[in-house]
Amino acid sequence: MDPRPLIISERLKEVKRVLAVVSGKGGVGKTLVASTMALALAERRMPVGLLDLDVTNPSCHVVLGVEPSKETPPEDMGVLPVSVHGLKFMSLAFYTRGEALPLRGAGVDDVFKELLAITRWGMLEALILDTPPGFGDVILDIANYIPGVGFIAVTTPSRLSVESLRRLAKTHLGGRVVGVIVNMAWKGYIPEDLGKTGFKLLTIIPYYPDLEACLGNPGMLLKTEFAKKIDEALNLLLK
Amino acid sequence: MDPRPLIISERLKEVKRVLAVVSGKGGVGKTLVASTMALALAERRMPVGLLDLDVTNPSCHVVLGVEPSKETPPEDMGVLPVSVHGLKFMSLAFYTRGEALPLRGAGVDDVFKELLAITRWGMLEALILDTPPGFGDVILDIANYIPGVGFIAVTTPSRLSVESLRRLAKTHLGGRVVGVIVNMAWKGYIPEDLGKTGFKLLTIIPYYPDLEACLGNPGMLLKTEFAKKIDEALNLLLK
Amino acid sequence: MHEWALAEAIVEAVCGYLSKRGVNRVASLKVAVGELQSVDEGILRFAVEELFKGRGVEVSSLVFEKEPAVFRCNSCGRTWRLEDLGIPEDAREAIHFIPEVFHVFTRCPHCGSQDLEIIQGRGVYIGSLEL
Amino acid sequence: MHEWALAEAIVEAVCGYLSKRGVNRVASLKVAVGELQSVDEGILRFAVEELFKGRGVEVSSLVFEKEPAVFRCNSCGRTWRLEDLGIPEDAREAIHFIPEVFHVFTRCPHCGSQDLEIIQGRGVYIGSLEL
Ligand SMILES: Nc1ncnc2c1ncn2[C@@H]1O[C@H](COP(=O)(O)OP(=O)(O)O)[C@@H](O)[C@H]1O
Ligand SMILES: Nc1ncnc2c1ncn2[C@@H]1O[C@H](COP(=O)(O)OP(=O)(O)O)[C@@H](O)[C@H]1O
Ligand SMILES: [Mg+2]
Ligand SMILES: [Mg+2]
Ligand SMILES: [Mg+2]
Ligand SMILES: [Mg+2]
Ligand code: NI
Ligand code: NI
Ligand SMILES: [Zn+2]
Ligand SMILES: [Zn+2]
Repeated sequence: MDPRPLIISERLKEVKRVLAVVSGKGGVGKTLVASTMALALAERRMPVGLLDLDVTNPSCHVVLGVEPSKETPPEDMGVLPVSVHGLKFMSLAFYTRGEALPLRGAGVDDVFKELLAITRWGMLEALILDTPPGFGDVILDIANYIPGVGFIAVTTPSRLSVESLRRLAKTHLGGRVVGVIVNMAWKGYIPEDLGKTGFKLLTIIPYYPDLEACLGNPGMLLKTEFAKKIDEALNLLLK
Repeated sequence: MDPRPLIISERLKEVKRVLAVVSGKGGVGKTLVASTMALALAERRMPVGLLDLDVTNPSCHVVLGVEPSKETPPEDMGVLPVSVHGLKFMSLAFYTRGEALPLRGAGVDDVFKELLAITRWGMLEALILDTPPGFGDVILDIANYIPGVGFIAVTTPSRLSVESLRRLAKTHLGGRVVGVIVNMAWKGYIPEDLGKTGFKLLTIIPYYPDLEACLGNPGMLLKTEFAKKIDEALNLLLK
Repeated sequence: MHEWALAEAIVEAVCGYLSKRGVNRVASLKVAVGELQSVDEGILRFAVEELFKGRGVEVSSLVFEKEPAVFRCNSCGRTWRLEDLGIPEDAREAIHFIPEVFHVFTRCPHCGSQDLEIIQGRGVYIGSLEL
Repeated sequence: MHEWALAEAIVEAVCGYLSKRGVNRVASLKVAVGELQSVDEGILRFAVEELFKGRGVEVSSLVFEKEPAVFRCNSCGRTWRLEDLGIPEDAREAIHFIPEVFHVFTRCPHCGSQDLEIIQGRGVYIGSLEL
């Protein structure tokens, strides 16, 4: 018998809401949205956590400017997330020293359960989950082990990405979606296609060529138009 | 005993080279690169195949303009790839009717083995594989069951993507990489960071805002600057 | 008739096993045939026999065993049989080629999840082989 | 000392099992401790005992069993023990928290692949429970 499933809900007992940033396609901005969302909530002085569940390719630490080999989550009857920029941050990168982890799904599933079983978040208004692209072990585990979770689906306006959103709507995971963020929208984009999914639109974020320079610098990132758009989405989500 | 592993090499006996388009990060252009590469080789009148192995989120059919619910791979002592635009095309989308397939890694591994065990490619100069982002079951299976495979790594100039390329170089899969394509490069981008990986640069492709309109229209796609850049990469790869 | 491709896989695997041991006869071969894939056993048997003949391999006892399909829902923990899942008839053809696509066409009858695991009865494999 | 968190998981799982059956005593509980995670058995036992006490659960026989770690290479098929893999000392701490990160720090001694599967001896689980 695996002892971890039951303890996972125990560990999240004092977490008011869990929001997982998801998408069928990669590269749509999940990591940037999840990280900025967590930073924006911390700016509002809300106790917030950020958990990078893109297990084989974690990158929230790059956005936050955290050097994973220089920091270790402290041990205290479990492990405590690392405090950075006013938020509590946990990532597998702390244990892989930032290197790649080639891993099959069964291993990803084990990592998920272990991370959630040992990390003590304490009281949080919100825990933001960054996830890998696609609908594999991590997304299925989130749906199974975190009953109240809400999915924030991210898409670009590209047909390849909207098609993938349409498909998500038709799966059993579709019911978890609390809203959609359209990211890297080109000028004049009209979200007609989204109608078919029935999902609520949270915000449309343009493509900002200068955003790259803010990676690793949360202070700068929070001052961008991108962060303002994320704030818009949060207002809709939290009301 | 699983009867499929041995037959996989049998099925690829007459395939001269297998090239898998890979990346740790999603959304870097793998699907567009793989599809355009296959189309460009077909233009050269080479017998070429395209296999979409992005099992939980296939999208090559969208680029090729193939409606997966209207076409079925013919049966003939196995299944035959569908002939479109001068190439042989196989995708799980033919069997999922284009819908999403939420699937854990163990299932993805089974799909890989089944698809490769039953598909009869015949004689091909090249078989191009489109893959899901990250280093999970599909990539590990490709490395294990297709001994001569070459990886074409795709990256954008973003730190998040180059970091993921650096990590790939340090895994046991790094030795499979036959070249790198930098895609969606901004003006003035200099590929300094690539030096660290030791990978060969095949081409640098700019971001073309009009490319979206060519999705689903191979004729138009082949006339773009993007396709010319892919041709450049092919010249380096095939010489 | 993609059963022929599955037969080739079985024969290739057995021949690989035999050639490593330098023999060309099998006392008993059991092939498990999972219910989910609904393989045509008659065609499969015919193809396997033909292919072994072509390879000069003699198989004294060749048995095909139907394996009932059993599923477990990873969301609610319940187990199910194939008939419980009510997979639509027109999806069976696709599942016949790639069994995993059943995930697209079915849900857990109890909780609606698509996160079903197939515990047994997926497809064709070699159950046992005696020289 | 994250062993305390693992102990909580064990106790939570056992208590969940007991409360479904309306009992609060266990005749025998076996906890398997996988070699790879190199858990401190003394601390784990202490924590498990304390936590059961706090929950008012009586466990007559509590046994911790070391499970040696065995790996199989998915590329070449060979199997290995932990000592074969030569995992660097300073990586053991990370593996202690998340066993799967051993993939980063080791290769198959035969073929160099990182695609190793852990067949047994990964981490902590409940081997058996008798009421
Ligand atoms: N609105 C935007 N404008 C400009 N660049 C963006 C925007 N959103 C994301 N990016 C960039 O796009 C790339 C992919 O974003 P990322 O968050 O890593 O996506 P994902 O996590 O979905 O793979 C990154 O280089 C990121 O910095
Ligand atoms: N050079 C480029 N210029 C403009 N758009 C591009 C370019 N390359 C790819 N795209 C677009 O970027 C998105 C991601 O590409 P895709 O091939 O789906 O990436 P992946 O397969 O790596 O997830 C798609 O909408 C695609 O049309
Ligand atoms: Mg990401
Ligand atoms: Mg793709
Ligand atoms: Mg048929
Ligand atoms: Mg320690
Ligand atoms: Ni058939
Ligand atoms: Ni510890
Ligand atoms: Zn269920
Ligand atoms: Zn090996």
